[in-house]
Amino acid sequence: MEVLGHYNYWVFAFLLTIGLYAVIAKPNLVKKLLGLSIFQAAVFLLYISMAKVEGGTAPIIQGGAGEQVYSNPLPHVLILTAIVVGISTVALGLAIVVRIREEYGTIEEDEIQAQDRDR
Amino acid sequence: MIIDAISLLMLGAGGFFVFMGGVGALRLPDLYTRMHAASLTDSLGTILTLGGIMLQSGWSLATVKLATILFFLLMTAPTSAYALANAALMSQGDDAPPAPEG
Amino acid sequence: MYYAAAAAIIVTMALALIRALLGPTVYDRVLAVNMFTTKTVLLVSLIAFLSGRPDFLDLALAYALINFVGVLAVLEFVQKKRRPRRLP
Amino acid sequence: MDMLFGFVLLTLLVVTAVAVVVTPNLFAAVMLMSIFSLLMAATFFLLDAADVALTEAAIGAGMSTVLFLSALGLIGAGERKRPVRQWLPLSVVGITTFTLLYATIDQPLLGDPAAPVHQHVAPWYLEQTPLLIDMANVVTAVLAAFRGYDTFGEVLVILTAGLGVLMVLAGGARDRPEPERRIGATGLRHHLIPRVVGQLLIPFIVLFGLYLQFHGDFSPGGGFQAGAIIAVGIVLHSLLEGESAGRAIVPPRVLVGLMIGGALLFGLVGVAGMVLGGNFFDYSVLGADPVGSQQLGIHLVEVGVGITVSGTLVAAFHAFADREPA
Repeated sequence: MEVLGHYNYWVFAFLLTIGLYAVIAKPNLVKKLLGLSIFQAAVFLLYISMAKVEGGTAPIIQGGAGEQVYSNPLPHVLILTAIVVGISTVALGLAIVVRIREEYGTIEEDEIQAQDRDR
Repeated sequence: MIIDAISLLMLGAGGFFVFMGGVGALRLPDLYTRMHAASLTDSLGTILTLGGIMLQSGWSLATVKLATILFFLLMTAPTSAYALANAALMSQGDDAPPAPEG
Repeated sequence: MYYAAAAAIIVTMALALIRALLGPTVYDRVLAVNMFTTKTVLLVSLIAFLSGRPDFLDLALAYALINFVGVLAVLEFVQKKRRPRRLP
Repeated sequence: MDMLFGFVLLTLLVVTAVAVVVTPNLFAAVMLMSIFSLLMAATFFLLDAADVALTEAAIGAGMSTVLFLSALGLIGAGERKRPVRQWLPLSVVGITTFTLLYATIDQPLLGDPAAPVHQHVAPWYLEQTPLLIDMANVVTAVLAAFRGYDTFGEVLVILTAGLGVLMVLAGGARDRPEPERRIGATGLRHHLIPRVVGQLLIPFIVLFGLYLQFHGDFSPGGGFQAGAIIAVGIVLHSLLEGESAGRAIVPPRVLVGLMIGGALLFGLVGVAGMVLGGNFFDYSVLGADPVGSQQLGIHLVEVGVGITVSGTLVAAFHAFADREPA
């Protein structure tokens, strides 16, 4: 178990770079947005993993037992809001992609740049 | 005591059916047979698993919530199976199997 | 037995994921998503019960209530693609 | 045993993420993304973050799939394959992975109670919430009261993004026919089973949203989750009955009003605290009893959050669904 104590962080690292790869290497704009979502999810995972306390439970205080250990509520708050912000920013990104598709007829980055050069 | 035994049996059977559904969805030859395997075992596995937990938790708020979850799942799972089968049928001709994506 | 059931559910999740990866049609993937949702509901119910905090069943309830909206959106998407753009 | 389940789920998470990036079909990638979201929610649940898992469920189960699909309906689902020079991005990604993995060596182990994160403000929140606010769900208390500034900022970001979607998609409209004249306005009306089940479930979905909204101080829940769930209920109605029927129950003007009104309610509760002699977002001065006023303030603020979130998500959905493919 000692060895696997960092497993969450390893997964964080891999997810982050998978998302990063999609953002920098994929020419398709929707793919880039999906990559951005994965990138974001990696950060969420990092925060929530840090909040975990061994033997603890979710930070909803139960009456009576004073000895109960709770996980850290602060990262939960930050990530909870970030998830909803994430979907609304993704919606904004999709809206921009839709408009790009309407004006350029494509959502592949290199074709858009080629069209821009021709103008 | 008897209730414990029954609930454990239900949980075991539920796990078994869930697993069989997974195997069916993986190994059957085309979409519609896979859908058949998945949705049938889903219903039975869900009933057995949630029923097992319900028996264990006795008369409490948890049981009511579990019953609600079971009810909604039994409503929505066939609906989504219907929608999926319709979408698959509609995207192709009437009897041709759906073509691979491209 | 709880852990056996939970393990069976997780293995089934892995099988569904393999189906989602293999395809071959997009509808196979939607089917896999469907299976995955049911399995998540079962897994969350089991773990909520095992950890002794049954008030967390709300998560399973949320999935049970709204999982089919995504599949309905798929149906609508397919239907929209097939239909002519506008009435004459 | 829970640890072991967690490891398996995390491994599946990485596999799914790779598949999302590799799949050439965007529709398939969106489907894989919803599996990704399910795995994420289950992982959060195992890591004792019930509120966060509920938020991920409320967003990921319905709203994000619906938004992506309605955008793909306008864009098309194919991704063109072409040979791209891969060595530069791959080497960047490789170096980043290596650096991040190297950085994890110094991280405290998962669940270590002596980790630096758990030393600073978190114990104070856990100790003081029962005394100052008397609320069982510490996450809700921290969200709305102790860190009200942050949350207000986030709500404004959501509002701005929602208004941005409306503005971006308002421009460039081609000759748009009246909604009744479009075939697209019928929705799933001739599919009997989804229609009956869906119409039966919409009241329950909205009721569940209201439960999360107003029970958020005792159990996981709050404005963000409730807003997302109620938005799913309204979107389901538009999916079933067609866009024009969906717009009829909550007209777009009303939606914009709700989005702005919710954020305004949040801000005004903060200002009210200032007018009554406290600090910005100090709710304890709202009434005679400080603890009771804190709870009142939190509930008002959460209502504002819920209204803004559901208004934004529904408005974004309508903005996509109402558009004709180019």
